[in-house]
Amino acid sequence: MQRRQPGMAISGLLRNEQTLMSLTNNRLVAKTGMPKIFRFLLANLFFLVIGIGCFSQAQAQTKAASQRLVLTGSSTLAPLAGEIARRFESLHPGVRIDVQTGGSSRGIHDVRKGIAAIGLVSRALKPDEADLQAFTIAQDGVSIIVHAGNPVITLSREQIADIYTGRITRWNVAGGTDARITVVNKAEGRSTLELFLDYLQLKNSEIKPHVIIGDNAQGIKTVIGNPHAIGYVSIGAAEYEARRGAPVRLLSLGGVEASVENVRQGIFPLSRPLNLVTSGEPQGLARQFIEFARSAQVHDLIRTQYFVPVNAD
Amino acid sequence: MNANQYADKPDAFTLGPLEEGSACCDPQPVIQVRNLSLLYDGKTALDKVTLDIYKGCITALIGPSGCGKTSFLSAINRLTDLIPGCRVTGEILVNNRDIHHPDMHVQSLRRQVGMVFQKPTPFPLSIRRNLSLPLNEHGITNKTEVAAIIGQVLRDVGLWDEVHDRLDASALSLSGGQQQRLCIARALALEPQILLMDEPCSALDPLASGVVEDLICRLRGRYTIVIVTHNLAQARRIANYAAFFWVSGRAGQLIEFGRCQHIFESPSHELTAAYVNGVRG
Amino acid sequence: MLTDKLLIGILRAGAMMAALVMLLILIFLMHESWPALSTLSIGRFMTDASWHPLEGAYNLMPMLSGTVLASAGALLLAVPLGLASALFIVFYAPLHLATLYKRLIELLSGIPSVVFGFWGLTTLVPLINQWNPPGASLLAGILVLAMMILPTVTLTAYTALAAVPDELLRNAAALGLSRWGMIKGVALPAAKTGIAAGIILAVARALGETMAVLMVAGNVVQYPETLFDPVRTLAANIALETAYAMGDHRAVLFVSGLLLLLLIMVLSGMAGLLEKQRHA
Amino acid sequence: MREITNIHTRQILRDRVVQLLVYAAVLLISMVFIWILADLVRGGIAHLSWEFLMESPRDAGRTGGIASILVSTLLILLTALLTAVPVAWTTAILLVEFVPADSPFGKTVRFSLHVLAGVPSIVFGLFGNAFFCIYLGLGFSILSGGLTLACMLLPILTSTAEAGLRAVPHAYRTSASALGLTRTAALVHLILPAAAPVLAAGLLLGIGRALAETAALLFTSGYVERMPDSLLDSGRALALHIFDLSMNVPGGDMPAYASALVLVGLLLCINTLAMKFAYGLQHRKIMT
Repeated sequence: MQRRQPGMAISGLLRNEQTLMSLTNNRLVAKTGMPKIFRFLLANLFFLVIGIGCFSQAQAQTKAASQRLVLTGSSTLAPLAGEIARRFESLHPGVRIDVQTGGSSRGIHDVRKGIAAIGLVSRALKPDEADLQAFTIAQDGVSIIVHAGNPVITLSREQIADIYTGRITRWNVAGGTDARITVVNKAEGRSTLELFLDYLQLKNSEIKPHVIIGDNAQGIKTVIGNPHAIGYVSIGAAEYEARRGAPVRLLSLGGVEASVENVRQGIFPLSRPLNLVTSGEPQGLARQFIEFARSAQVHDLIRTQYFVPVNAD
Repeated sequence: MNANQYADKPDAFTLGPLEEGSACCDPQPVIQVRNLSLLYDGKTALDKVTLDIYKGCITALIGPSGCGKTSFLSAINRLTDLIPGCRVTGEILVNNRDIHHPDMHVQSLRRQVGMVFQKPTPFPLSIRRNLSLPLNEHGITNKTEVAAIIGQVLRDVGLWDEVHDRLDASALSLSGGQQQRLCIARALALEPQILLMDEPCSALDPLASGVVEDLICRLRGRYTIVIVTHNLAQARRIANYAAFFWVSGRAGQLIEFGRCQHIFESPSHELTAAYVNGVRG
Repeated sequence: MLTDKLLIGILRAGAMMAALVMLLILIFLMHESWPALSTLSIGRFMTDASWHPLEGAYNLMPMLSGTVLASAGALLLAVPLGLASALFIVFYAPLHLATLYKRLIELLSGIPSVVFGFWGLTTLVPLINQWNPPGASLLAGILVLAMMILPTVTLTAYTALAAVPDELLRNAAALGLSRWGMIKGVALPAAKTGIAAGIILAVARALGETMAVLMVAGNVVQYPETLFDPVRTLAANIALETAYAMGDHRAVLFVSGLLLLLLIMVLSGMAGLLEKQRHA
Repeated sequence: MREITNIHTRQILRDRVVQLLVYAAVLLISMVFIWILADLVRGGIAHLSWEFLMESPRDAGRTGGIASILVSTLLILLTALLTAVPVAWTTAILLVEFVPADSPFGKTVRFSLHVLAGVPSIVFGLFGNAFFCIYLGLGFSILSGGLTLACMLLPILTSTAEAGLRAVPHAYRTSASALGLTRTAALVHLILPAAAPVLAAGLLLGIGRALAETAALLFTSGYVERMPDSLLDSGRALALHIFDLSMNVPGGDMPAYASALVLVGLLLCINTLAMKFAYGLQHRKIMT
């Protein structure tokens, strides 16, 4: 009597006794022999990787000790700074501009310590940072955003303050559908939060948030994912996503339409400068770079990042 | 420790104190093997073995290593299921029931047919847990009942005096001979009807091996024992029947089977004679 | 014998390096948090009204509870599922399916926490939001964390179970134990230490996770009453605020780093005790 | 032969229930993860192309490829492994072979590794920045990123290596020393090859963890997306690139998904290679 069962297809959900455990083969050391060519391939890969290491080492030595500039600071400013640095490098061969991130306070910390030549700070300097010099290269507005499906068109300053402090908890009070408002706030220390608090004359401890976010893109994604959410992010990011069809809408502020254009004309109440910061008077390469960053040659870059170029002198 | 009756198992063998069993006079076959062959990934390890194992007797399987003795043993309690790529053909009846029958429950088969391996392998648990785990799994969970069986079975294998004060110590702390007796005790605790032993004494020193051998003799009559051994003297001493296997053309075959005296004194097959007298193999 | 002496020398150096790294991190954390530890009294981290660093309120306890709850929840989910996967690979699956599934799990151990966070934020949070706003919550944090530590639990449990010698399992089968009887009675106890080490690694990873939790857990500093309340863990807090923290605020963030380290030390100490007590 | 008693039916039932639970768990896990992988593919496949792998990123990563980022990632991974693996494996060998299980030295090392496994990646980043970038003066560079990652990988690599070495039957060691083999010879020819698959599995877990790291590299290997010239140049890791695209650059979702797909593909190749290598090594050295 032939005992062996046909191959156990997994479709038969319950395994029968016959291939009960296939003990030894499950912990099978895959007995697949190593075909000759494979071992050859593997050896090659190994040498290739080693090769890259030495090649990049050797290349470093041969190049002249190129001039190097390190910028660290705000993550919002980093992509723009990176693009400006790329263009600057293409215009000045042999120069290396390294843009690092870590937040505005890291920029200030590194500039003071001399680790970085220029700091990227996405806000105006505070009084206790008077020892540093700030050069504004762009403006960025901050706008309130809601889900596109939310019927609310505009909100007064008082209404926003009431929503954020929890005095208004449902949308119907502000002309929307009868649903609980999800308040999205920024993490402590962020420049957009400080700007927002100044505008609403509030202290952060008064705000009753339901969700706290870090960067702008996270704020936008939270609002997109929650039809009853309200948050505030940089206009550039919000406008970019809205234009690409994301279900997010920018609310006008005090009657002024939230758009990059209005920020450029300076009529939008809520905007912040994006500064390059140095300790003392910048010299040499740092000075060259700052002048380049404030010149009209980079305005197109600034616009592609949806920031507002400062009509610099 | 008198024999304790188990209410829900009417026809169970009561363990009872072990005394010298009566030699089996009227041979009743308890295992009938009909042209059993065993293939590992297509290579035949055992070729058309037909054999009867008689109730209450000790049957020794002798022959050179690699002639399929162990495979034959593991076919009886279907341990071959665990070996991938192993095919079993032919019929094995235990108590006149085909062990490959679909509604034969493997666990109860293996409870009826206990097995002891060559290398003593106690579980990495305490001595008590080693014995209580199989009992719990087979439904005997009452504390006192389990304790009684453990005491009884440890006395049977002569281990009680050495371990009764450290039942909760790790079983791995025992010596080789003690571990093997623990494994035998573990199998006996389930009151099997048949006990398969795969060279139980080969990994032990002569002293421990002697103790195990005495134990096997005392089990005669109470249990049907099938023992694989290289030790012809041992086979001659303790076995009632002997089966001689030989490798021919890379497959193990049963050459001759008969009463122990017949096989050793007047084998009918010249291969058996040569092997038994230590000329070949 | 010279090679052995040499070998032991090298090995000792290697082991010293491992211990050295932890010491360095401890010193770094102490150094950075010293300004806060020296000026603020320890009690303030427990008793302050809330967590508003710019206004001088430095209560870390809600975040500690957030961390513990999120990690405990993730563990409750990941350990059973992880063990089930390991058992599936070693005992229940035919060979090709086992290797396939193991490859899937190895793949998932490599997915960056950012992708889990990103996926959580865009698919998981809206789903939970429909069920019970605001969506970004302790539950989302637990689910994402569980998905992240599951591969660690599975793969270490697999290695431990695969190391159980064949004879043990054959002996168990010969005693007529059913498959689950054999796994529960013999395989799991034999592989216990390996599985425990895997779980400790998973707990440590869950406590230390920053990016993914930052994106899905809502980051509101409060003691969560229900699963749907947003919560902030210590690690997420550090990631969220170091970018813009100055002075005392930055020092207190490092104090929370120290607190997390302390928590992990206590946990692995307890695990060590548990281990010794079971062996005794 | 007893008929199947009620105990056995309960046993069969229990077995079936457990088997169902295991299958359900595995199905659930596979479905969730297939869902994630499907999302990745749906989001990124359109953006994936040969140029995407060959060119350097442009416009903050929104367009162009990730060639330079791939090179930085591989270099960071290489430096991390070249430093972490020797240290971790030597520690594991010491803990298993030479140090009695309950020795204080062994316990402190194991304890410190467990604590190290719990340190948040952001703290590792800040520590790496303070120690490797500033104190050792390596600055924002692939080297400091690799070294920081090495510190993060130590716990995983050591504990899996330790488990692998413990799984090697003790008989190998006793018989090797019985034959007068030195411990080193026994290790090289017998024990390490026997543990090779588990060591490789541990390595894979470590590589997976290293490739998945973002916060730690933000402050150490840096943000620069240019092709690194040397190990002392700053280079952006792939996971960090995905983080920046998804969280910081508006409109960066598509390239983020595509980069995640490339990362998963990279991991798949490394997995198969490492396992083949481990089994190959084992076959050459010993026959299991």
